[in-house]
Amino acid sequence: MEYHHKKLLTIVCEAVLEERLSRDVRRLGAHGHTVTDARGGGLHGSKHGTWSFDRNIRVEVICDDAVADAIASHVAERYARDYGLVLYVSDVGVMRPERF
Amino acid sequence: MEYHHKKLLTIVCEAVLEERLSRDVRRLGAHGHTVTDARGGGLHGSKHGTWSFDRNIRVEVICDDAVADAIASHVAERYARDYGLVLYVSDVGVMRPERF
Amino acid sequence: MEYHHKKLLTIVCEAVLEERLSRDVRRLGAHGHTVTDARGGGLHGSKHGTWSFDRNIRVEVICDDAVADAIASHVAERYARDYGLVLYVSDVGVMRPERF
Amino acid sequence: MPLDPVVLFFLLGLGAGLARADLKLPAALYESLSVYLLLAIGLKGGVALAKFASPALALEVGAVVLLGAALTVAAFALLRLKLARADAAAVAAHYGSVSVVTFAVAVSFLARQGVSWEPKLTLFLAVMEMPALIVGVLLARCGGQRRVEWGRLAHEVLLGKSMVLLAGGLLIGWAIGEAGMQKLSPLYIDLFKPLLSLFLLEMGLLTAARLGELRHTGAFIAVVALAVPPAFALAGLGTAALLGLSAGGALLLAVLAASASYIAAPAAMRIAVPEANPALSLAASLGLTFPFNLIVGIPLYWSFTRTFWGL
Amino acid sequence: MPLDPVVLFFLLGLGAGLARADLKLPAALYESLSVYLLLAIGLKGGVALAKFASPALALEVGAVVLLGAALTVAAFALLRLKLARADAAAVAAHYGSVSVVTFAVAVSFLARQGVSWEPKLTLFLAVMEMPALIVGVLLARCGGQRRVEWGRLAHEVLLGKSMVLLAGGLLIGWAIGEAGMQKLSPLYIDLFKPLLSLFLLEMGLLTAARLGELRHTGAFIAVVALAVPPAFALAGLGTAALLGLSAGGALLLAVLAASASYIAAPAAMRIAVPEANPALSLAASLGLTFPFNLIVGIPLYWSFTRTFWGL
Amino acid sequence: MPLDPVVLFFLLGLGAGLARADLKLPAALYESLSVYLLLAIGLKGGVALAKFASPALALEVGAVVLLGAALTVAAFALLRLKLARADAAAVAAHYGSVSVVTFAVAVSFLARQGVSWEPKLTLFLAVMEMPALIVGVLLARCGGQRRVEWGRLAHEVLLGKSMVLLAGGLLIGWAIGEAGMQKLSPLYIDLFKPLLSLFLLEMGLLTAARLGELRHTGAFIAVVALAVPPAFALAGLGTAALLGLSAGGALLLAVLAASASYIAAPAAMRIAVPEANPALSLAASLGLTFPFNLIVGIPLYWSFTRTFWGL
Ligand SMILES: Nc1ncnc2c1ncn2[C@@H]1O[C@H](COP(=O)(O)O)[C@@H](O)[C@H]1O
Ligand SMILES: Nc1ncnc2c1ncn2[C@@H]1O[C@H](COP(=O)(O)O)[C@@H](O)[C@H]1O
Ligand SMILES: Nc1ncnc2c1ncn2[C@@H]1O[C@H](COP(=O)(O)O)[C@@H](O)[C@H]1O
Ligand code: NA
Ligand code: NA
Ligand code: NA
Repeated sequence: MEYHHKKLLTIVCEAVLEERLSRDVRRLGAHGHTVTDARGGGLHGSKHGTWSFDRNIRVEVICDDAVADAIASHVAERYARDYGLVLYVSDVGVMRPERF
Repeated sequence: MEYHHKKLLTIVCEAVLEERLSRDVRRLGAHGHTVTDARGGGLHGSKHGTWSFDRNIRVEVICDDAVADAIASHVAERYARDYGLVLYVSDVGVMRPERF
Repeated sequence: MEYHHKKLLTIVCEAVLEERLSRDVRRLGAHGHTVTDARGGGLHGSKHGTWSFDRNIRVEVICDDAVADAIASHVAERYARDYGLVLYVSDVGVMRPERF
Repeated sequence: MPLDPVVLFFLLGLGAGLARADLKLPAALYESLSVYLLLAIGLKGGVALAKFASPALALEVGAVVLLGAALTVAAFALLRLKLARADAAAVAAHYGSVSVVTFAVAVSFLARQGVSWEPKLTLFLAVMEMPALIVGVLLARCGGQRRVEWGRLAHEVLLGKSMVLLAGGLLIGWAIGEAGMQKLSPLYIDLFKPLLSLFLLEMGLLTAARLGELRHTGAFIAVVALAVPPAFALAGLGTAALLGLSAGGALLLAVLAASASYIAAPAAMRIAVPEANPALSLAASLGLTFPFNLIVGIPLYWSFTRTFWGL
Repeated sequence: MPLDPVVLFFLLGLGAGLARADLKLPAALYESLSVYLLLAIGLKGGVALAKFASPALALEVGAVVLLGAALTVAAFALLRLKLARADAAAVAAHYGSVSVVTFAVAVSFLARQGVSWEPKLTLFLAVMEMPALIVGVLLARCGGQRRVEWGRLAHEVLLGKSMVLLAGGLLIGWAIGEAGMQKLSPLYIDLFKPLLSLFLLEMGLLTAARLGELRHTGAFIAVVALAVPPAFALAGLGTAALLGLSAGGALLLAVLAASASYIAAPAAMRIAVPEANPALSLAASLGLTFPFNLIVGIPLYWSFTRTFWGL
Repeated sequence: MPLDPVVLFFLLGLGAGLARADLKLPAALYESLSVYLLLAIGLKGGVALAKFASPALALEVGAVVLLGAALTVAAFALLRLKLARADAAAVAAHYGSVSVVTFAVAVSFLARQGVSWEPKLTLFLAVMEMPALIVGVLLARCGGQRRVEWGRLAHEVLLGKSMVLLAGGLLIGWAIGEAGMQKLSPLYIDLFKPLLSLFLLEMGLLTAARLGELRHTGAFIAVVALAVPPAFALAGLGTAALLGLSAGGALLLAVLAASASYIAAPAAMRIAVPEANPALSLAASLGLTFPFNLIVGIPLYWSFTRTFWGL
C-alpha cells in the first residue's frame, strides 16, 4: 500500500471559534476539516463541556505543508493571544493525495 | 520507556457506515477500534452533526502495518466512491504490542 | 514555520476514570489535557456509549518525553490491569513549546 | 384563516436560520422529539383502530400501498428527464414516501377546523412509508450492474426508526385501548401540539440550512419540489374518493401523497443507493417541499377537498 | 390481567433491540429521564412522609438496612460456588441493592389494582441502595491483599447520582409538602407514568444489548439471575410481615428485595472493585433479572403477597 | 415566608456540586430547558401584550434601555478601580444586562404572594438584554487601539440565542393571542414552574463549579458581586416609580436591574472583547450574584418595594 505524505494539523480551542476557524481554514487552502466536541484544561482553566462557552472543540485539517504553515501562523497571530488554544502538527499518510 | 511501533489508521466518514466499518475492521484483523462523533466539511459538502444522516464519525484503529493496509484498501474499494470519506495513517508507539 | 518537538500521548479508556486521570496527568507534570467522548470495542467487549459505565473517553496530553513516560508508566501500572484501556504515543510539532 | 400557531414556530426557526442567528438546538432534543412524535401518532392511531377495525381494511391498505408505489414511479419518470438513474430513483423514493410531521400539522389543521377524520389514516401513514423505498431501489438497480442488497434493504425499511416507532405505537395503542391510554395521555395527547411546535422550530433551522444548498442543485429540482406536491395531492384525493373517505380523511391522504419523506427515505437511500447524491433529495424534500406543504399546501389541498367533497 | 402499558413499551424496545432495528435513543434522553424519575420518586415520597412520619421509623429503616446487607451476603455465598471472590462480591452487591425502575413499575401495578401502600417505602428504596454496596466491597476485600479505598467508596455510595437525587427529592418533598408540590405536579406527578413508558422503551433497547452478552457469561449466572429474585422476594415479604406492612407495602418491599441495581451498583463496583468483570453483573441484573421482574416477577410476588396477607 | 420550592432545587444542585457529588446533568438537557424557558417567557409576554399594548409603550421601552446603559456605565466606573479596561467593561456588560432565570424566579415569587404585574415587563426583559452589551463593547474599545467589529457584534447581540427566542416568542404570542395559546399551554404554561425547577437544579451544579473559581479571582470582584445587586435594585425601583409601575412590576424591574446575565453576555463578550478574562465575569455573575438574588435578593427587594409603594 502506498501512502502519500501530508500534514495533519490539530487545533484545540474554545467552541466559540468554530465558525470562524472553519471559514479560515478553507480560505487558507484546506479542502476539508473535521470537528469534534471536547473538554479539558490548560493555562486558561478548565472547560467542563457543559455549556456553550465552557466547551472546547478539536479541529483537524489534513493538508500540504504550505497550507498547514499558513493556517498555523494565521491562528497563532489571530486567536492565540485572546483564546485558550493549542495547536500541533504531525505527519500522516493518505491514499488519495489529490483530494487534500 | 520502550514503545513498540504500530500503525494508527483514522477514518472520517458518514455516520451511516459505523456498524459496517466496525464489523469490517475486526474481520480484517484489528483487535479493537474507537469511534467518536464528528462534524466537518469536504468535497461532499458540510456535515453539521445535527441529525443522523448529517453526521460524521471518526474511527481509529491501532494495528500492524499489514492489517492497516488490508483495512485501507478494503475501505478505499468498498466505500470511498459512494461516501464522503477520508482515511489516513500515522506511526504510533504502544506499550503492550501483543494486544493489537 | 518552525515547530518544536513534543510527545502526544493518547489514552482511550472507560469514562469512569476521567476525573482520576485528569488529576494524575497534571500531577505528573502535564500542563493541560483534552478529553473527548468515545465508544468502541476491544478485548473487554463493546462500549456503546449509551450510558455512563458503557462509555469510553479519549484523553490527549501534549508534553515532554519525560512527562509522557511518567504518565504512561503510571497508567500502565495503576489502571491497565483492571480497566479496558489503550495507550499510545506519537510525535508532534508545536509552536509555543514553553507552554507544554 | 391565519396560520396555525405551530407553523409560526417553523417560520421563527426558518427566519433565525436564514439570518444565521446563533441558535442551535441540541441534536438530542431533535432526536427525542422525533421519537416522541412517531410514538404518539402511532399510539393515537392504535387506540382509534381498536375501536374501528373492519375487514375491508386489508383491501384499503393494499390500495394505499399501490398509491405509494405509483407515485414513486411517476416521480421517477419526471426526474429522469434531467437526472441520472440513481439520483432520480432516490429523489423519487422521497416523494413516494411520506412526511410524518406534515401529517401532524395537517391533523392540527383539521382540529382547528373542527373536521374529524378516520383513524385508519394513521395506519395508512405507517404503510405508505415503505413501498416507495422498495420501488426506489428497484428503479435504481434495474438495468444497472450493481446488485441489490435485499437483506440490508429489508432490514433498513422494515426496521428503520420511524417504522418501528409508528408500528410499535399502533400495536401498543391497539392493545391498551382508551382505558390504558388515559394515564399516558398527559404526555402523548396533551403535550402533542406544543411539543410539535418545538420540533417545528428545529425543523425551521434545518430547512434554512437546506435551502442554501438549492443554489448548487439547480432549478430543475426546485421546480419539481414545488410542482409535484399539488399534483400528488390530487392523486391522493382521487384515491380517497375511491376508498370513500370523509373530507377530513381525504385531506390527510392528499397530504400523505403530497409530502416527501426526510427521515426514513434519506436513511434508506443512503444505504441502498449510496451512489445517489443525498444533497439533492434533502434540498428538495426538506428545503422546499416541506415548507411549501406547511404554509401553502395544506390550505390549498383543503380547498381542493372542499370543492370535490362539495363542502 | 393484561400487562401494564408501560411494560409494553419495554417489550417494544426489547423486540426492536433483539431484531437489531435502527433505533437508538439519545443518551441525553436516557440520562435526563433517569434524573427525572429519581427526583420524582423522591419528591412524592417526601410529600407523603411529611404527613406520616413516626418515631418507629428509625427502627424500621434499620431493619431494611439489615435486609439489604443480609441479601448481599446470601447472594455472595451462592455466587462463590462458581465465581472468583471479586466477581461474586460485585454481582452480590447488585442483587442486595435495588432497581428504582422496577419499583416504579410495581407502584404503577399497585395503582392499577387500586391497592394503596405506605409512603415510607420510598424511604426504604433510598436506604436500601447503599448497604449492599458497602457489604459487597467488604466481601471483595476481606482476606485479599488489596486495601479498600474507603474515602472513594464513601463518596461514591453517599454522593452517587441516585442517592443524591432520591434523598434530595425526599428532603424537598418533605420541606414543601402537598401545597408546594401542587405547582410542580404537572411534571412530577401527571407525567410520571408516560415518561416512565419512554424510559422503559430505552431500557428495552439496553436490555437487548445485554442479553446477547449472556452467551459469554455462562449458564450459572443465568440461573442465578432467575432463581434469586423469587427467593429474595420471599425474604422481603418476611421482613414486611415483621414490620407489619400492608399488602401494598409488602409487595413493594418484596420487589425491592428481588430487584437488582443497574445504576448505582455498577458505578460503585467499577470504582471500588475494579478487578471484577462488569459484564457479568450487567448481563445478569439488566439482561435477565430486570425483564423477569417486570413481566413475571411483579405479578408472581403479588400472588405470594395475596396468599400470605389473606386477600 | 419559606423559600420558593424552585429555589430548593437550586440549593440541591449547589449542595451536590459543592460536595462534588457524582451528578452531571446532560448538556443537551440544560440547553433544551434554556430554549424552552426563553420561548415560554416570550410567549406569555406576547399574549399579554396583545391585550394591553399602549402608545406610551415606546417611551417606556426607551427609559428601560437608558436604565440598562446607565447601569453598565456605573458598574464600569466601579470596576475600573481595580480591573483593567477590558475586564471592567466585560464584567460591567454582564451586570447591565439581565438574567432570565432570576426574572422567572421573581415571577414565581410574585405568584406565591398573589401579586400581579404588568405584562410589558416581559418586553422590558427582552430589551434590557442588549444595551449593556453594546455599551460594554464601547467602553472596552474607547481609547484602545483595537477596533470594534461592529458587524460581528450586531450579529451576536441582535441574533443571539436569547434575543431570538425571547423576541420570537413575544411575536408569536402576540400573533396567536389567548385563543391560540390554549392548545400550547400544557407545555408553555403548566410545565413552566416544574421545568424551571429542573433547570435550577442544573444551575446549582454550574454555580458550584464557578464558586470555586472565586478563589482565583480575588476579593474585589466578590464584593462587587454582592454589593452591586441591591444598589441596582434601588435604581430599578426608582425607574419603576417614574414609569408608574405597580408594586409587582416594580419588583420585576428591580430584579432585572439587580440581576446579571450569564447567557447572552458571556457569549457576546467572548466574541467582541476576547481579551477580557471570562472567568471573572462568570465567577461574579453566576457564582455569587445569581444565588444571592435567588435566596436573599428577591425577598429583600420586595421588602424595599413594599416600603416605597406603601403596602
Ligand atoms: N498540554 C496539553 N495537552 C493537551 N491538551 C491541552 C494541553 N494544554 C491545553 N490543552 C487543551 O487546549 C485548551 C486550551 O488550552 P489553554 O489555553 O492552555 O487553557 C484546554 O482546555 C485543553 O483542552
Ligand atoms: N482535508 C481534510 N481535513 C480533515 N478532514 C477532512 C478533510 N477533508 C474531508 N474531511 C472530513 O471527511 C468528511 C468527508 O469528506 P468529503 O468526502 O471530502 O466530503 C468531511 O465531512 C470531513 O469531516
Ligand atoms: N486496536 C485498537 N484500536 C483502537 N482502539 C482500541 C483498540 N483496542 C481497544 N481500543 C479502545 O480501547 C477501549 C478499551 O480496550 P480493551 O481493553 O481492549 O477493551 C476499547 O473500548 C476501544 O475504544
Ligand atoms: Na408522498
Ligand atoms: Na435487591
Ligand atoms: Na442587570
